[in-house]
Amino acid sequence: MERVERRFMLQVPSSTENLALIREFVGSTAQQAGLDAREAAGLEMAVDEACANVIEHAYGHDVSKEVVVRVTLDGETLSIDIEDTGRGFDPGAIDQEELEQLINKRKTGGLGMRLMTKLMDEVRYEIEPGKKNALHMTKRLRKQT
Amino acid sequence: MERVERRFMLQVPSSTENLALIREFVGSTAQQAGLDAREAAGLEMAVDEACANVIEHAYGHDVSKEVVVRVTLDGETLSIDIEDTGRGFDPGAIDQEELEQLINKRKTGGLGMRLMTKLMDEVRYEIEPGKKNALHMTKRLRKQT
Amino acid sequence: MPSPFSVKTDLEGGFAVIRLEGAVDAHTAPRFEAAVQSAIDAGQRRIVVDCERLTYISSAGLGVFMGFVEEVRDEGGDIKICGLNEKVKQPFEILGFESLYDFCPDVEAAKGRFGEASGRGE
Amino acid sequence: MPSPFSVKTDLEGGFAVIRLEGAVDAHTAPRFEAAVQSAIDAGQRRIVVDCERLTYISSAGLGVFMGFVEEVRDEGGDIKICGLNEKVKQPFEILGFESLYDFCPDVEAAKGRFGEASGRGE
Ligand SMILES: Nc1ncnc2c1ncn2[C@@H]1O[C@H](COP(=O)(O)OP(=O)(O)O)[C@@H](O)[C@H]1O
Ligand SMILES: Nc1ncnc2c1ncn2[C@@H]1O[C@H](COP(=O)(O)OP(=O)(O)O)[C@@H](O)[C@H]1O
Repeated sequence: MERVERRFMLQVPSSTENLALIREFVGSTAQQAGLDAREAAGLEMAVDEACANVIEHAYGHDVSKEVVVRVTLDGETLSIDIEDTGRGFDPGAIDQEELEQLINKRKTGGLGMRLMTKLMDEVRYEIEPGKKNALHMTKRLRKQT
Repeated sequence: MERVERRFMLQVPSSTENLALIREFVGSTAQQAGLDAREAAGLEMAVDEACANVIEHAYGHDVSKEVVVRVTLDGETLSIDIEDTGRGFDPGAIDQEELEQLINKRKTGGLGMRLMTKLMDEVRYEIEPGKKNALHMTKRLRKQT
Repeated sequence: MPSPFSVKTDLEGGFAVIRLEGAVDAHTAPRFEAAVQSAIDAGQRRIVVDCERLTYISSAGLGVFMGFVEEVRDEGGDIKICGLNEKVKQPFEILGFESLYDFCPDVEAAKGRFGEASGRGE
Repeated sequence: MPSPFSVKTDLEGGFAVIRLEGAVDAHTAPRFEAAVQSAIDAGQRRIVVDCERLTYISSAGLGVFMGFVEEVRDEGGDIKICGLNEKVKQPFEILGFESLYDFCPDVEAAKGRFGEASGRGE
């Protein structure tokens, strides 16, 4: 352990109005972690998608609920933890149709989790319906030598 | 109670590197509260000064400590709460010399608390050394009719 | 503070040019969607979405492109995307939009592409 | 992201012009302080701090103006402040800097004010 682990947390009311603040928060930690502009943009997007899901699907736009985003930096990894206490879901059962199919069906959604998976190195859900649903995502940092 | 109270919290490692993020966080809540640009800038500054004091004086730049800023919005007030568990101090005993005297003595500090008091409607410390030192500041919001 | 979101539609000859500015996320996407819906309701089928001043787009914004394009193409029109800068290209690339949509450097180029083909390059 | 901080010193004739950009807070103030200290160490006494591109200044930055000005004035020079925009004027006003420092619209005006008087308008 050469350096202290740095922990950041942001808690905001569950409203899409706060997504911009969430992205700024995550972007600031990305900068401290030494990510480049493209990686930072990707990280902001992955967290935006995850939080939009919590706001819309877990809490159904109930502003009295709160969204909590934790970022942990050690020398090697940037980790994101987002928990909700909503109804939960089965991430494995969400079907991942091709974009062309989604367009044919005139769907306007269904791309969020795909973006998260493509943008992050690891995306893992732990669903305990009625208790808590935890999303853990990580991004590896390049060695700063 | 016509509207839900909105609560925001930011927690970051105790380093001046995070002051920019703290200002963005507070600025974003100021915008949601309907403050104008000058009021929002003043609020950001008051919180920056308070957090810089925690980082420097309460925690002596120990990055393993954490700074926590809470913002609460109800329809009438924006409240700020900042707590530290540092050594504490006696706010009443801090002397408030004139700027001219400070300059004569070639002082480079001593303006932070003064700014906080001038920028906010209320600034109140509750010091319990060794336990916790709490700073509570409020800004009245204009009625949105 | 990030630049505030705005969306504005200009009718230019036979084209509806929808200009996005700032960030399209789950909060602002409904306003983008409403703009596209209005253009279609007004009978417009040659739609250009100008992204030159777009700073961010999440899946909620991409969904707007997905939801309307079939309807417009079925009636001989298209939704063309122009002015995307490097900063916001990433999600379009990652999700494969580039093989399904017509991307153009700017509004004029986009207008010129209508009528050339059905829109999908077919 | 806020604009990154930078400080740059130009020696222009008999003047040291220190140009601030971005936010001066407790994190970046030491770099501003070092720039003023270097100018003084190099024998400069006619110092202009150009704040045209300054977006924010907290008490840590104001402290730099406080700590050096007496020393410079004692030797017949001054630290003049120029280019302050509305956005960053607030703390200077609130704390009464305007009666103790010479504020000028721009660098040229600031240079012109040296030699006119001792600097404090005495
Ligand atoms: N935190 C969550 N709580 C409950 N359901 C979720 C959550 N996250 C995702 N889901 C479910 O997974 C589905 C797919 O999510 P996503 O790929 O982001 O697309 P979209 O949100 O556009 O539907 C959602 O429609 C929702 O049913
Ligand atoms: N949170 C705190 N913990 C301990 N001491 C503090 C705290 N806040 C302020 N102080 C004390 O009050 C003094 C005055 O603070 P301030 O007016 O902000 O000026 P400065 O920080 O430039 O000295 C500080 O020097 C410090 O001794």
